[in-house]
Amino acid sequence: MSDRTEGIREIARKWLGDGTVEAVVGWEQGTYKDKTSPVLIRTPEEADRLLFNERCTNNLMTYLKREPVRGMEKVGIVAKGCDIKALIGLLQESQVEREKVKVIAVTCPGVKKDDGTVPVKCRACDVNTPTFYDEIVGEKVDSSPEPGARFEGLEALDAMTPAERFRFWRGELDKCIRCYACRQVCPLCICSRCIAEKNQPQWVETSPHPRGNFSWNLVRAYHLAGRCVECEACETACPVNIPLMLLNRAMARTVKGAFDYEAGKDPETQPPLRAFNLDDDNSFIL
Amino acid sequence: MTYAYYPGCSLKGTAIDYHTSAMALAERLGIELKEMEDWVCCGASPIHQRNPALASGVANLLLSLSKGISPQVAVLCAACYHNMKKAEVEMREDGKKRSEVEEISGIAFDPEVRTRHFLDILDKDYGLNALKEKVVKPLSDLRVACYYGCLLSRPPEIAFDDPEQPTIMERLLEAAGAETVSWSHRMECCGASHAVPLTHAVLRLVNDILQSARAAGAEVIACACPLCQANLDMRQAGILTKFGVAHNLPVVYFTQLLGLACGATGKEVMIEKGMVSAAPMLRAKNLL
Amino acid sequence: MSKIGVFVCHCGENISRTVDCERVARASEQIRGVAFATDYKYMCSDPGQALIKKAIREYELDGVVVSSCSPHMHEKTFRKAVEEAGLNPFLCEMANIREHCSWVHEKEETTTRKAIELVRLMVEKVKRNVALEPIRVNVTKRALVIGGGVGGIQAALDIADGGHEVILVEKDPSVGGHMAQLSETFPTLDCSQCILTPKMVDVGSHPNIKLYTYSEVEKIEGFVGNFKVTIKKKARSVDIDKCTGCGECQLKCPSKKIPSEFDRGLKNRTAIYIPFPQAVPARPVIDREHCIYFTKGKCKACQKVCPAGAIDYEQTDEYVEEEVGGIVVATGFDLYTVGEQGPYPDYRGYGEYGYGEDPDIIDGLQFERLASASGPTGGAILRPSDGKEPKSVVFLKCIGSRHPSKGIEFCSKICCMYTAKHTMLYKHKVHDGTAYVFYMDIRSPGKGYDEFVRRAIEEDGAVYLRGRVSRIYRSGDHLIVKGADTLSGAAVEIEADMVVLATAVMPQPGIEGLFQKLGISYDQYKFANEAHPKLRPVECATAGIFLAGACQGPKDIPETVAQASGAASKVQILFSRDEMLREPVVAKVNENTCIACWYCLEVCPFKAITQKEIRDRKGNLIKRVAEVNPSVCTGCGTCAATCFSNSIDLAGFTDEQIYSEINALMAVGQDLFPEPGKEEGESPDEQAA
Amino acid sequence: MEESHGTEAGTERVDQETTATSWEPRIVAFICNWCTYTGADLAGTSRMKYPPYVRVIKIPCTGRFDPLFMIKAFERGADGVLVSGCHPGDCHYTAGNYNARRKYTVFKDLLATLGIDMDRVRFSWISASEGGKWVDTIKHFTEVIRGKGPFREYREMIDVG
Repeated sequence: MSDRTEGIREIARKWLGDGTVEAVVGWEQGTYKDKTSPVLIRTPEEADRLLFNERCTNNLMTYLKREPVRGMEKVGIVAKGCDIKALIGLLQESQVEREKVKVIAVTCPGVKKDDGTVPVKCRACDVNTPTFYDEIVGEKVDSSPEPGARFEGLEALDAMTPAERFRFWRGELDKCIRCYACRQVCPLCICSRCIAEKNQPQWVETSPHPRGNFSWNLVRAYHLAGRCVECEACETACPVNIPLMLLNRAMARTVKGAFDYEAGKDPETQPPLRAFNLDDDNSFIL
Repeated sequence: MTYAYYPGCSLKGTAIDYHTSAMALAERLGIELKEMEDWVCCGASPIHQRNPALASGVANLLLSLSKGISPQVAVLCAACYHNMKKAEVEMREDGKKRSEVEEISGIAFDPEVRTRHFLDILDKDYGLNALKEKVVKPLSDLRVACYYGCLLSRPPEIAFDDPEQPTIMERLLEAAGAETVSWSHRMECCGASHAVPLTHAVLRLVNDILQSARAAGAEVIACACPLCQANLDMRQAGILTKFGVAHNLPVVYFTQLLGLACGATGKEVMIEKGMVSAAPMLRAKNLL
Repeated sequence: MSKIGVFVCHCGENISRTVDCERVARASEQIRGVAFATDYKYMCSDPGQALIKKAIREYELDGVVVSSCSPHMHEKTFRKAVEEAGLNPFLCEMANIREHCSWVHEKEETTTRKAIELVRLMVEKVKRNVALEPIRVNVTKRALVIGGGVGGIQAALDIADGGHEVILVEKDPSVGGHMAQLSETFPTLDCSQCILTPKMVDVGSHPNIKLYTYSEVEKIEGFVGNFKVTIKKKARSVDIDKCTGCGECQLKCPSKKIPSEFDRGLKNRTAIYIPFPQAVPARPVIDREHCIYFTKGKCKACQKVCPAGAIDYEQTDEYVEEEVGGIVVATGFDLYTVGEQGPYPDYRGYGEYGYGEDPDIIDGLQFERLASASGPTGGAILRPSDGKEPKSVVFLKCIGSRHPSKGIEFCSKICCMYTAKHTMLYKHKVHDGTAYVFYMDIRSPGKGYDEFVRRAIEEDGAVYLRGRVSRIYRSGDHLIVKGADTLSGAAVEIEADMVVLATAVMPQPGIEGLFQKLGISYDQYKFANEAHPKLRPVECATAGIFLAGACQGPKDIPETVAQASGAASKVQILFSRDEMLREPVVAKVNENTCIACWYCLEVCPFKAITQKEIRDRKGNLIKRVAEVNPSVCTGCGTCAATCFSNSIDLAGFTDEQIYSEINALMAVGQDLFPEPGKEEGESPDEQAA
Repeated sequence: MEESHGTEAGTERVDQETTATSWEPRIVAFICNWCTYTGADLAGTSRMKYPPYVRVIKIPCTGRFDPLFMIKAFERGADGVLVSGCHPGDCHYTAGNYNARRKYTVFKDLLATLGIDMDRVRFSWISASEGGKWVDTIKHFTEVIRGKGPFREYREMIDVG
């Protein structure tokens, strides 16, 4: 990992030095030993704060949609293969311009969650060695996605009756305190004014009442269908541990099955809700 | 490249040369054809006329034997391919049929499984360019009539090439350096299923086919079906008696020719087995 | 507080038979915001309308709900009445208590209650209606006709005769299309060129028609009444103003062995060529792919002999812009590929029939050229391989058509007729010959059509065999056609001297590119779609674009001509006004919250949404947002439903309106839950208690 | 317009006893103006009969259907929701229904994942000429909803607190 860190620093130093970018978004050592924090590096001297290790779990692409990064003319960003999927999503939806973002890709053998376990996204990873970048550091890591890992959480859900599922989700969603952390960390929640905050009319009730919670979480998952790149940031951020990725992955499975589409693969394709095929599945429409 | 290999009964009997040459060719190409265990006859051809569901049930059983080897099932015989592919496609597309077949065979259908003819494997998976690289003894100066018969590419639902105008065998043999001839009867039925009850009809059909191949200047017929080969090869004596025509045209499997091209010996591909031996002609061309 | 008027109609007894209309009116009075409610026997009658108008004035109503029949029936009537009373027509809505209530339910309590709810629902909607003004659009009274076949020619002439300018764009060097290639036409057997060429000449000389041949539509912008078209004039290498059409260049051109497109390869042409003698314009073009000068760098034979000095090797493609108000698409057809190499790579073709390999196996258009007096044989039926007269010709129908395993399910419609015609033409010229026809069905509806087919069979002795052909192969001097005669149940083998394949009628290869530029939809085969298969067969769903001929689906000449005249008439209706009024049910973008993800732009079926840049006074870009062109928008609302932040809304069906309707939905007395957080304690239950 | 979104119900006081004893299914139908609405009109002009529990909300095209509408309808106590428009290829706006179909595909799976009883959600294509199909659809859907009873699970959630 240390050679990756050095590689990142070197490129950041160079880019900041010659004015290629105004700043570089990356990870630095966190307050605790086992954690990293996002950091915005603006000078070559600061570049040594950057690092890469197995705790670089966060997807930094979410900063592209926020100030001050959003307003920058040129910005560098350090990204794992999985993070780049989010960038591809943002490119598809014209939220960033390719020329403005310089990507330092890192090959990644996998990261760990705060509790030391391996996240599903790593077990199912098919982009350990990124293919979309400006510079790449680290030696090539072959991908061997664990078959079935991506959707394994859905099996238990599938096995339930609808009533059981509804009860399960009531239990989970009733906990929601409507802090919107899931939305804030999501690199693809891009609306400047979220539907949850529109009140003319108020489609989604704002108080943390079960009915509003249900609508909110439903709308969130729906709006990410075919767009979610499964970075797991929402679930990680959720203070009440709602298994949000179950919903996101269920949508990913639907989109894959129905439209043979996977989010974050190809900037040239159309996200599924922005296109259609004449021969899309029609069997459920009576 | 490993495939679950289903030989079928002919390949272990009358068409042992097809089996042997295919294995020799596969070995030269680095393709592993791993024979499935405990396989049975596919039931061709009476079973699907008596009880189509049972025929599909047998196919489902056979496909299930690929478990643990590969979901890709390699088949050489045109009739086996037809039976198994048809059942496979039906089961994948028709839920009702699938449950019927699953019940009759007592085996859950695996939608991942794919029946593949060896021709298709060579063409699509292995590729003509890769094949070309393995050719050590090009079949130069050999004029081949590729014979598909009626079953290999039909019906369209299970075809791996244009069902009415396939070119897959031509492409493969040309990649091995042979010259293929354009001829009219490449898709005509050889009458195999009438071989016993209506021999005279078969003699006429086979005579037409051989006639057409020779008229086009072929020196050998290549085929991909045990029954076609047997019929075209063995009937030549009868034709001489009945029509007074001596065709003397060797009929071999495409695997035998490709095997030779890829460096297998005549013995390895059992080139001497045919009633009308191809050996003298091939020897004369320095291909043996 | 709104002042809504509710007007409940009895519709004679149509409504009042099952719905207590008086009670509906009484209940409506109780809905908050309703200032007046009444019922009347015939609301749509003059006294009924007068009642509405009077109430509007008297109670200063700011919204009207007419509770009667379907809006499809009388919405226009009541909106007009409301307008006459000084209210914006879009503040009037209808509650459909007839078709959706009184007529479909029994006389029961629930039926009256449903009627009340439907009124309530509309009251809630109308409260949120806003005054809308119709959209006015200027009309440029010039038309574009794309395609110079018989359809395009007819449309152009009709519009031009109507006094409007027409731009006619044809991709080939001459107008005429496929009809110019035909020998005789069914069912009258009159000579195709004889009836077409006068029209071609008219098109070339009409003062209102501007002809662009050897040209293609490159780009289309704008919308109905206001299209801007960019036309690419392909480099012809001949200055057609200088050229006199004398033809010297053709005679001297040394490159003579190029298969003629017009004669479908049965004859050769030179590299500089006039496609056929009657071409309009009768000016040559240099085929740069085959021209020796262009390929090898020297020759210039044509330049040397040209007395007018019209040869211009330096010519380049030229782009011109034209503004038009309406467009007729008449791009016609081509034939299904039968050989291996064809323009339709998605389709498998008929390799087994040997087309393209054996010269004596030809398609229908090739036979037309053989039979044509202006054709390569001067009208004698001679087979291409050796010029001998074929004594036995086999015609195969449904080649491609109605053959799903070859990729096509539709019927090509014209082949039954033209094959019958072919057998006649053949028999009229080769009296001792036999014409065999393999067919699936004989489809000959049309004036004089079935009689024509019967004549071919009964008088000219064409042998019709019902069945398909499996294979055609050569055996010496003959072609062996192996097929089935399903009526006798026999397998048949025919020794033929020539075989003619009636191949499917397909759209021009690659035509979808043009359709996409036009923003019109097409089916799986790339035939253009009409706005409505029954009632709007000439219009496209995109306003201002009309269809003529086989670009829409297989058609014969009279159908094409009729549709072309229909399209021309539609164009002239469009041009009859200086400006058009359009319903203001259009989408609008909230620029504050739009984040420029362009979902709306992609899903809009009419390309009505574009990107707009918002700049500050200094011209610095602040942001990009979506913008709806209200003249193009048709109000489907797909954009509004797709936008994640609901930053785009549809007038007449706004989020607020639909939200209010949903909110108002619950049955009277059943409304268990008031809108959360608001007006608690006001649920009807509690009110009732 | 300054109206609040509150329930401004008519005060027709008919149903004192309400719910428990006289529960009636509440079906909300979002239907397109050009095909299904006209098909329902045809059912009327043909005097066909169907149960009176469906409430139609007209939208110009199924393309206008935002899944939010469906959630809101359930939140307002609907027991079943129908969305119906023009058959593929028939859309008045050429492609609104194709876009809608993609939304349905995604949204229905999401609802199913969340445990919404999918018998309470129905999508159909009903053309302007299919008055009979409209009647059959409503009859059948009403029967299904009747069989299921009120959407208690959802209502319990709405009524919490």
